[in-house]
Amino acid sequence: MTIDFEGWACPLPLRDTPAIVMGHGGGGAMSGDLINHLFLPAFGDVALTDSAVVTAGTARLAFSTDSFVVRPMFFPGGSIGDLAVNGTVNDLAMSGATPLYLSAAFILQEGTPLPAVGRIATAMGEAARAAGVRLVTGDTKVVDFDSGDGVYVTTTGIGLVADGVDLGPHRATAGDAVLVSGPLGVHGVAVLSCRQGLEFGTEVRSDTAPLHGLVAAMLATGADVHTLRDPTRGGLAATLNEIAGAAKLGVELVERDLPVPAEVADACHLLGLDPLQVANEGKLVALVPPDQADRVLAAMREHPYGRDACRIGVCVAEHPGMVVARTGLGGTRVVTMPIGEQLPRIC
Amino acid sequence: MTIDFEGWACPLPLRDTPAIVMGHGGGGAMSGDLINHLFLPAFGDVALTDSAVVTAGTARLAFSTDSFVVRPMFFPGGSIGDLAVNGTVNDLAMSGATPLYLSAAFILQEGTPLPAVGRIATAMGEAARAAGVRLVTGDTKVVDFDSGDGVYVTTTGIGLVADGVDLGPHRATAGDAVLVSGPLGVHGVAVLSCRQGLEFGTEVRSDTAPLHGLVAAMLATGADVHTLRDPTRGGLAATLNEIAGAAKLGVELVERDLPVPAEVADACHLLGLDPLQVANEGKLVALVPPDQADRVLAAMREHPYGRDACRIGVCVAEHPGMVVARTGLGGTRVVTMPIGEQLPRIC
Amino acid sequence: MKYLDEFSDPDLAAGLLEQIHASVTRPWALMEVCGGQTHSIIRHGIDQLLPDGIEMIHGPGCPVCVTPLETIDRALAIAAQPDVIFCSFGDMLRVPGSGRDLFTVRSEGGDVRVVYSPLDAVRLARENPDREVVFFGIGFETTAPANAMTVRQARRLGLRNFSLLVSHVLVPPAIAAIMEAPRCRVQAFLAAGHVCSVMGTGEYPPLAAKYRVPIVVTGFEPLDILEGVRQAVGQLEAGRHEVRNAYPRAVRDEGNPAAMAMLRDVFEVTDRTWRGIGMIPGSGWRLAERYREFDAEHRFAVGDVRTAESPLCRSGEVLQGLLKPDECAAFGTRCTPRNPLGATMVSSEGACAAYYAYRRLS
Amino acid sequence: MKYLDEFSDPDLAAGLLEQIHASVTRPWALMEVCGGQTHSIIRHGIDQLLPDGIEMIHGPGCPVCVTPLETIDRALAIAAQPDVIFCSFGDMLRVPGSGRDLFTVRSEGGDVRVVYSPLDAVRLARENPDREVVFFGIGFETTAPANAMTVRQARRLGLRNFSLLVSHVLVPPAIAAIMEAPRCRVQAFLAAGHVCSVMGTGEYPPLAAKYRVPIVVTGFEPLDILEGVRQAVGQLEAGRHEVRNAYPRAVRDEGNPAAMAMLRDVFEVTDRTWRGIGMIPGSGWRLAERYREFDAEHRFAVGDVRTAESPLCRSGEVLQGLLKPDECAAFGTRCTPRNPLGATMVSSEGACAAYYAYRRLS
Amino acid sequence: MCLAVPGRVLSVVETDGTRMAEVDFGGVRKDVCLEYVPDATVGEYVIVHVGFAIQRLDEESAIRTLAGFARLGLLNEEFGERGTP
Amino acid sequence: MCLAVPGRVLSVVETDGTRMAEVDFGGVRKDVCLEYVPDATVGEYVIVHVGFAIQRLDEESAIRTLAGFARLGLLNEEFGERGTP
Ligand code: SF4
Ligand code: SF4
Ligand SMILES: [Mg+2]
Ligand SMILES: [Mg+2]
Ligand SMILES: [Mg+2]
Ligand SMILES: [Mg+2]
Ligand SMILES: [Mg+2]
Ligand SMILES: [Mg+2]
Ligand SMILES: [Mg+2]
Ligand SMILES: [Mg+2]
Ligand SMILES: [Mg+2]
Ligand SMILES: [Mg+2]
Repeated sequence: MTIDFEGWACPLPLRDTPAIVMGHGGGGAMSGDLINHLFLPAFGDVALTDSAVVTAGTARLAFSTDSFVVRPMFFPGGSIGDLAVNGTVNDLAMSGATPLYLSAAFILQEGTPLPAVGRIATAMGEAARAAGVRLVTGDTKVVDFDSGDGVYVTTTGIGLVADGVDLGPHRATAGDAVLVSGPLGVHGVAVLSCRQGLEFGTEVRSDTAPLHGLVAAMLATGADVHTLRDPTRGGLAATLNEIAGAAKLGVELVERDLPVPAEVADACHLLGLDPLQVANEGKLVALVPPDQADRVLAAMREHPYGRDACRIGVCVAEHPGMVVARTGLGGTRVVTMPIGEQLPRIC
Repeated sequence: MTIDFEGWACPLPLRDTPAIVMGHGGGGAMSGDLINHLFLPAFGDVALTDSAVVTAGTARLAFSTDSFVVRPMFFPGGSIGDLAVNGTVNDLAMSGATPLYLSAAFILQEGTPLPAVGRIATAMGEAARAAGVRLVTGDTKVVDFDSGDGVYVTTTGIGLVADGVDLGPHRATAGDAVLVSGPLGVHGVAVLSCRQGLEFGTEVRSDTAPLHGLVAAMLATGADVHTLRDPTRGGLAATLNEIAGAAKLGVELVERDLPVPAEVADACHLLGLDPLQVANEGKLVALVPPDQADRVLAAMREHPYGRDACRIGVCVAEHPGMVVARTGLGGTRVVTMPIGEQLPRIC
Repeated sequence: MKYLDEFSDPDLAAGLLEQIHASVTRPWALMEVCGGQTHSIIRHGIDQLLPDGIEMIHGPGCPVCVTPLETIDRALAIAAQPDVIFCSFGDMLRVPGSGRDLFTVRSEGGDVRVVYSPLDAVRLARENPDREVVFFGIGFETTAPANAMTVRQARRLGLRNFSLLVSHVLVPPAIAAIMEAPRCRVQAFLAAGHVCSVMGTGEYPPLAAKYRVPIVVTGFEPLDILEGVRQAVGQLEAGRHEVRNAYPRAVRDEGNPAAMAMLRDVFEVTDRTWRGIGMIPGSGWRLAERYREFDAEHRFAVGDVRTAESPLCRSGEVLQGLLKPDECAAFGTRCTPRNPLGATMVSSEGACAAYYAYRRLS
Repeated sequence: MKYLDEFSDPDLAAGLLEQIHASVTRPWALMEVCGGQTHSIIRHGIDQLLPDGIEMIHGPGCPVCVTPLETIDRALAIAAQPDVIFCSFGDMLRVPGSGRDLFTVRSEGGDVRVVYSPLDAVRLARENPDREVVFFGIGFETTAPANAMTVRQARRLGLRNFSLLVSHVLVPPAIAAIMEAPRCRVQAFLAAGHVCSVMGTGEYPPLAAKYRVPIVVTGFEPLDILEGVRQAVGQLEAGRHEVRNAYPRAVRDEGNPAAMAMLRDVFEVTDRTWRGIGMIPGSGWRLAERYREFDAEHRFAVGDVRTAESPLCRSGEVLQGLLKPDECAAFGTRCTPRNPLGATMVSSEGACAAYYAYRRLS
Repeated sequence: MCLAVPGRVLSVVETDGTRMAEVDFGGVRKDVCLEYVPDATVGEYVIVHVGFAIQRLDEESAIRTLAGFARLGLLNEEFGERGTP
Repeated sequence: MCLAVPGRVLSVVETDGTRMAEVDFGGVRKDVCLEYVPDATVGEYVIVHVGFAIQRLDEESAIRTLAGFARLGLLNEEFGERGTP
C-alpha cells in the first residue's frame, strides 16, 4: 500500500502524531481535532454533529450514527448490545426526535463464539422493543483474528422531529439553567470495574436507558428547552465543553450540586480519575431558561429515567467556551476537556 | 467474560462451527445463515434486507447500512472511501430511491497513518459530491493495534422513494428478463490483484460508481421494473441465488451472454475462481418483464454507467430457488451460492 | 487466454460429440482420473451431452479429497502452534480433520495463510526469521516439483525455520488399486494430463496391458475431455487397450526430465493411505532422508495423532467408483457442502459435492 | 470514603482559612513538594482562597515530570521490542521522550499495558512465560516499596522473564537542591505526606536547621493542605524553622520499618538526573547489584540512548520555583497540554499544565 | 505524586506466599498487598498506594485532628471575623 | 486436480539464483519459476501450475489438434447426422 501524501491536502493542526492513537477516539479534544481538521475539510461544507436534522420530502428527520467498540462486551448491568440501541436512540432523542428505525452493521472478529454474538443480538432486539424502535436493515462483515476484537456494532437511527422543535447549542443562552437527569459516572465505573487489569469490586451497574420518553415528557411541559445532550464518552466535561464552545458561552457548575454517587466518587479517587470525565449512558444534560427550570425538573422527576434529575449550574456570558466549577471550598476550577484516554493515575 | 449460554436461545442450524469464521462475512450461504438463524430471531419480526423501505411521517424512505472492511484499503481504481459512499448509495438506489443523506462511522486502528485516513475521507467527500448526497453525521472510534486493521467505515444512507415505486424480489415473475448493467467481476479482480500474497499484474481497475442516476433513467422509461440488486459480495451468483430463493423462482442464465471481460476470465482461470462469485461494484442486476426489456436496455445503454448493459437470462417457474446456467457447449450447470471465502484453488 | 479458449469452441465440440454419438454401440463406463477433469465435466455440462450409455465415473484424482485424515490432523496441530506460520493452498482450508478444519484454527488465532505458490512460503520464511514457517505440501505428481523446490531453496538459502508437511500421492498405483477392486466397473481411463506433463506416459503401458484397459492421456478443456472420451470409446468399441496421448500440446512421452530429476532427489516412494480408500502400497512420496531437517513431521512432535473419520462416510467407495454419492445414506442430509462429512463433499471437484449441486436440478 | 471526605468539609476549611488570614502579616512563599498536593490545590481552588500574600510554589514532586528523558527514551526503546510486554502506570504513557511517547509505541504495535499495581506486572510475567515483561518502576519513596516487591516476588517465583526499569527519585536531596539554587525564593515546605508514611520524618530536621526553613509534613485533602499552610505560616510569622507533622493519621516519625528494610535490600542510592533540573547527587535509587538479573537496563541493550530535550522548555526553572510557567516563551503557544514540550505540561499536576488550565480564567 | 487512599481491611489471605487483603474503599473493593503492614487486622484502616498498604491509618489521630479543626472554627467564631477578606 | 494454464513468457530473470519469468496470461501477469523449463525463451508458451512452469506448450501440436477437430466436424457434415441423438 503506497500512500499518496500529495493527494491529501488537509490543513492539520492535529497533535504531532503522524498516526491515529487511542486518544483520537476518546470523545475529547483529540476526537474533536480529527473531526474538525480532517473529516470536515474532506467532506466539504457540512456540520458533522452527533445527530443531524434533515429534511426528506415533507418530513423533518433526525439522523445519527455511532460505532460501539466498548470492552468488555458484557459488563455489570448491560452489554454492547443495549448500548448500541440506546446510544443511537438517545442521540436522536437529543434532537427532540421520536426514534423510529435503526440499522445495525456488525464487524465480527473470526473466532468470536456464536453464543456471544447471539447474546448481543438478543440484547439489541430487547432494547429495541423496549425503546419502541424497529431494527429494519443490517449488514455483517467478518475480519480476521488479528484485525478485530469480538463484536463491533454500528447503529444508525432515523427519528421524526415535530414541527417547531429546535434543540441545540445554537439556542443556549446566558442564564440558562443546566440540568442533569440523574447520577453521573455510573456507566463508566461499571465498565472500568471489569476492564482487564483494572478489575475492582463494586455494586455499581451500568444504567443505559432510552431517553426519548423522558425528552417527550420534558417537551410536553411546554417549556422552551434550548439544548439537550447525552454526556457519553468524555463525560459531562466533554459535553459541556462542546456546548460552551459551540454556543460561545461559559458554563458555571456548582460542585456540591453534582449528583456523583459515593461509589463513583470513591472509584475515581482510587484510580485518580475525574468523575466529570467518566462516560455516562442513559443520562441527559438540558439547558433550559431559568424561569422554566423548575417546571422541567418536576416533569423529569416524574419519569422513571429522570427521578434524580437536578440543577447543576448555569450558562454565563463570561469566559465563553470555558466550563468552570465552584468547588466545595468556594474556590473555582476549570473543568477541562479531556484530551485522550482516561487512564488510572498514580499521582 | 463469561457467556451466559442459557440467556441465548436461538435455534441454530448454523454450520457446526461454534464460532465466527471468515465465511460468515462472505456474502454467501454462511452469511445468510447468520442473518436468518441468529440475527432475525433475536431482532424479532423484521425483514433484514440490504435496504429497507420505511415510512416516516408522510415520507417513504429507503434506509440502508453497510460496513466496509475491504483489504487493501487502496486498490487500482479506487479505495475503501469510494466504496463506502457508492455502496450505500447503490443499496438505496436498488430500492428505487433518490439517495439524500449519508452518515459515516469510522473504526480506526491505532497506528493508522493520518494521511491514509485523510485520503479515505477525501475520497468519501468526492464520491458524495459526485453522487449528489450529503454526509451529515458521523462518529469516530479508535481500537487498539491488535483489534483493528487501518480503517473500517460504516455508511448508512437515507433516500426518498417516490410514490408507486416498488422494487424487490417479491415482484419478480416467471418470464422476467435478467439484465446486467455492465462487465462482471472487474472490481473483485482489481482488489484481488493487490491482495497480500496474491499480487498479480493486470490492467483491470475497480469501477465503483453511484447507480441512482442509471436507475432513474431506467424508471423514466415507464417500464415496470420488478427487481434491482447490486451484485457485490458473493458476486452475481450470490445475488441471483438470493433473488431466486426469496422469489421462489428459478433463474436461467446463458453463459455465452455473460459480460465477463477476458482479463477477468483469465485471472479467474489462473486462480481457480468462478467469475460469477467475484465481487462487483457499480453494477446492477435488473428483472424486467420480457416485453419491456429492450426499452429498459436501450435507456441503460444511453447512461454512462450502463453503456455495456445486456440481457443475460430469464426467470422461470421451474427449479425454484435455483440458478442454472446454460453452458457454452449447450449443457447446464447449477450456479451455486458461494459458501464462504473465495480462495485460490490448485485443483 | 490463448490455447485455452480455443479448446472450448462450441462448434468443434459439436463435431466431437457427433463423432462420439456415432461411434457408440453399447454402454461404457469411463473414469476420468483427475478432479480437474471432473470439475470441467460438471462445469460445462459435458456428461449431459454424452450418449446415455457413456457413464463418467469420477476418479480419486483430487488431492484435497484423498489427503489422509492423519495428515490433516497433523496440519491442524502444527498450524495451531503460536510460533508457526502455516501456509497452504486455498483448497485445503475447508477440508475437515477430526472435528475441525484450518479455517477453525485460523479463527482461533492460528496464523494460517493461503499462498498461490509454494515459493511464497519460502519467501515468508526469509521475511520472518523468528517464526517457523510450514508449507502444507500436498498434491499429485503435477504439484510435486513445485513443492520439491521449496526444500531445495530453503537449503540453498540456509533457512532453519522452514519445513514441509508432505503428503504426495501418485496416480499409477491408484489406477492399479482401482482395477484390483472386486466390484470395479471402470472400462477405460482418461489419464490426468498435467500429471503426464511432468511424468510422461511411460508408466501406463504396463497398466493398460495388465488390466486390458484403454488409457488416454487427456487435457482439461471441454474439447480435450471430449477428445479423450472419443479416443477411449473408439478403443473400447474396437476392443483395443492401448495408451494414447490426446493432450500432445502439453505432454511429451518422456515427461519433464528436469522436474523428474528433482523429484528423485527430494522425494522417495512410500506406502500411502488415501483418505476413504485406505493404504495403497508405493502410492506416495515422502521427503528423502537427506532432507529430513525440512520435514515438518520430524520437526514438530505431532506424529501421534489419533484420527476419527465419520463412520457414516462412504467416500472410499465413491472414490473408487463403487458407489454413487446419492447412494450414501448421509448424502444431502447429514452431509452437504456446507457441512461436509467426507472430503469428497468439500472440494468443488469432489464427486459428492459435484453430485450435490447437479442432483438438485434433476 | 471514610477518613477522606471528612477532610474536605467546607465549614472546617472556613475555620482554617480564617486562622490563616488572621495570622498572616506579610507575604510568604511556600512550596508544596508533592504533585498530589499541587493537584489538590488546583482542584479545590485553595490558592484562590489563601491570603494574597501567600504564594504557593509548585514543587518537583511529580515523578511523571522529573523522570529523566534518557529513562523515558530507554522505556520507549524497550517497549518497542516485539517480545516485550511493557507495563506502566497510566500517567507515564503521555510523557514525551525524544519525539514520541508510549502511546505512539503502542499505536505502532508495541505491547504497552497500563497496570494498576506493580504486582499486576509480575502476574503478567507468570502468565506469559514466553514473553519478556518489563515494569516501568518510577516514582518517589512512596512507590518504591511496591516496585521493590516485584523483584523480590520475581526471584521467589523463579521468573526469568521479568525485569524492572528503575528510576526512583528521593525527596530530601531535592529539597536541598532547591534551597541551594541561587535564586531560590522558597521560605517553607509542605513535605510530601505519603513519602513520609514510608520514610518517616527523620531526614528533615537537618534540612530545616541548615536552610532555616519550616518543614511541615502535609497530607493531600483540602483540610490537610490548609493545616499545612497554617502551621508553616505560623512558624514563619514566629520566625521558627522546625519540622512538624501535620498529617499524623498517616505518618509516624519512624516511617514504615518493614518497607524501609525492603528498600535497603532492593535499592541502592545513586546520583540521579531530574528532568529539567539536572543531576542531583544521591537523589535516586537504582536496583542493588544483587538484583541485577532483574534490571531492565542490563537485560536490554538500550544503555546508549541519545536524548534531545526541546531547547525551548524551561521546566527546570519552573520545577525549582524560579520561573512561573507563563513566563516561559513557549507556554500556551508551542507548548500546551495537547502538545506538551516538557513533562510539566503533561501530568495534571505538572505546574505548567495546572497554570494552563487556570490562567484561562483570569 | 503518590495518590494514596484510606481503606478498610475486609479480609486477609496468604496468596502464593504473599500477604494480601481485600480492602473496601466505601463500596469499591480491591485486592491489596499487606506485606508492609503485616499486622493490620480485619476492620482496621490502611493507606493504600498502587495496590500496596504503605501505612496504618491512625483512627484516633484522625478524629483528634478533625476535632482540632472544629475547635479552631469555634475559636474563630468566638473571637469574631478578625482578618477575614 | 492440478489446475494449470498456458501463458506466454514476457521476460526472464535470475532472482536469488532462481530462474524466474514474468508470464502473461491474456493480460494477467504473474511471476513464475522457470527452473523446470530452463530453456524457455521470451515469446514461448509454457504450462503453469502453482507458480511453476511444468512444461512447454507445443504450439504446433496445439494447432494440429484444433485442425483435426475442425476436420472431424467437416467429416461429420459430409456424412450427415448419423447417430446424433
Ligand atoms: S455424501 Fe458425504 S458422507 Fe456420503 S460418501 Fe460423500 S462425503 Fe462421505
Ligand atoms: S510551558 Fe512547556 S516549554 Fe515552557 S517550561 Fe512548561 S513544559 Fe516547558
Ligand atoms: Mg451519533
Ligand atoms: Mg452517541
Ligand atoms: Mg450523543
Ligand atoms: Mg450489506
Ligand atoms: Mg492487525
Ligand atoms: Mg445495506
Ligand atoms: Mg451493499
Ligand atoms: Mg446490496
Ligand atoms: Mg458519536
Ligand atoms: Mg485481537
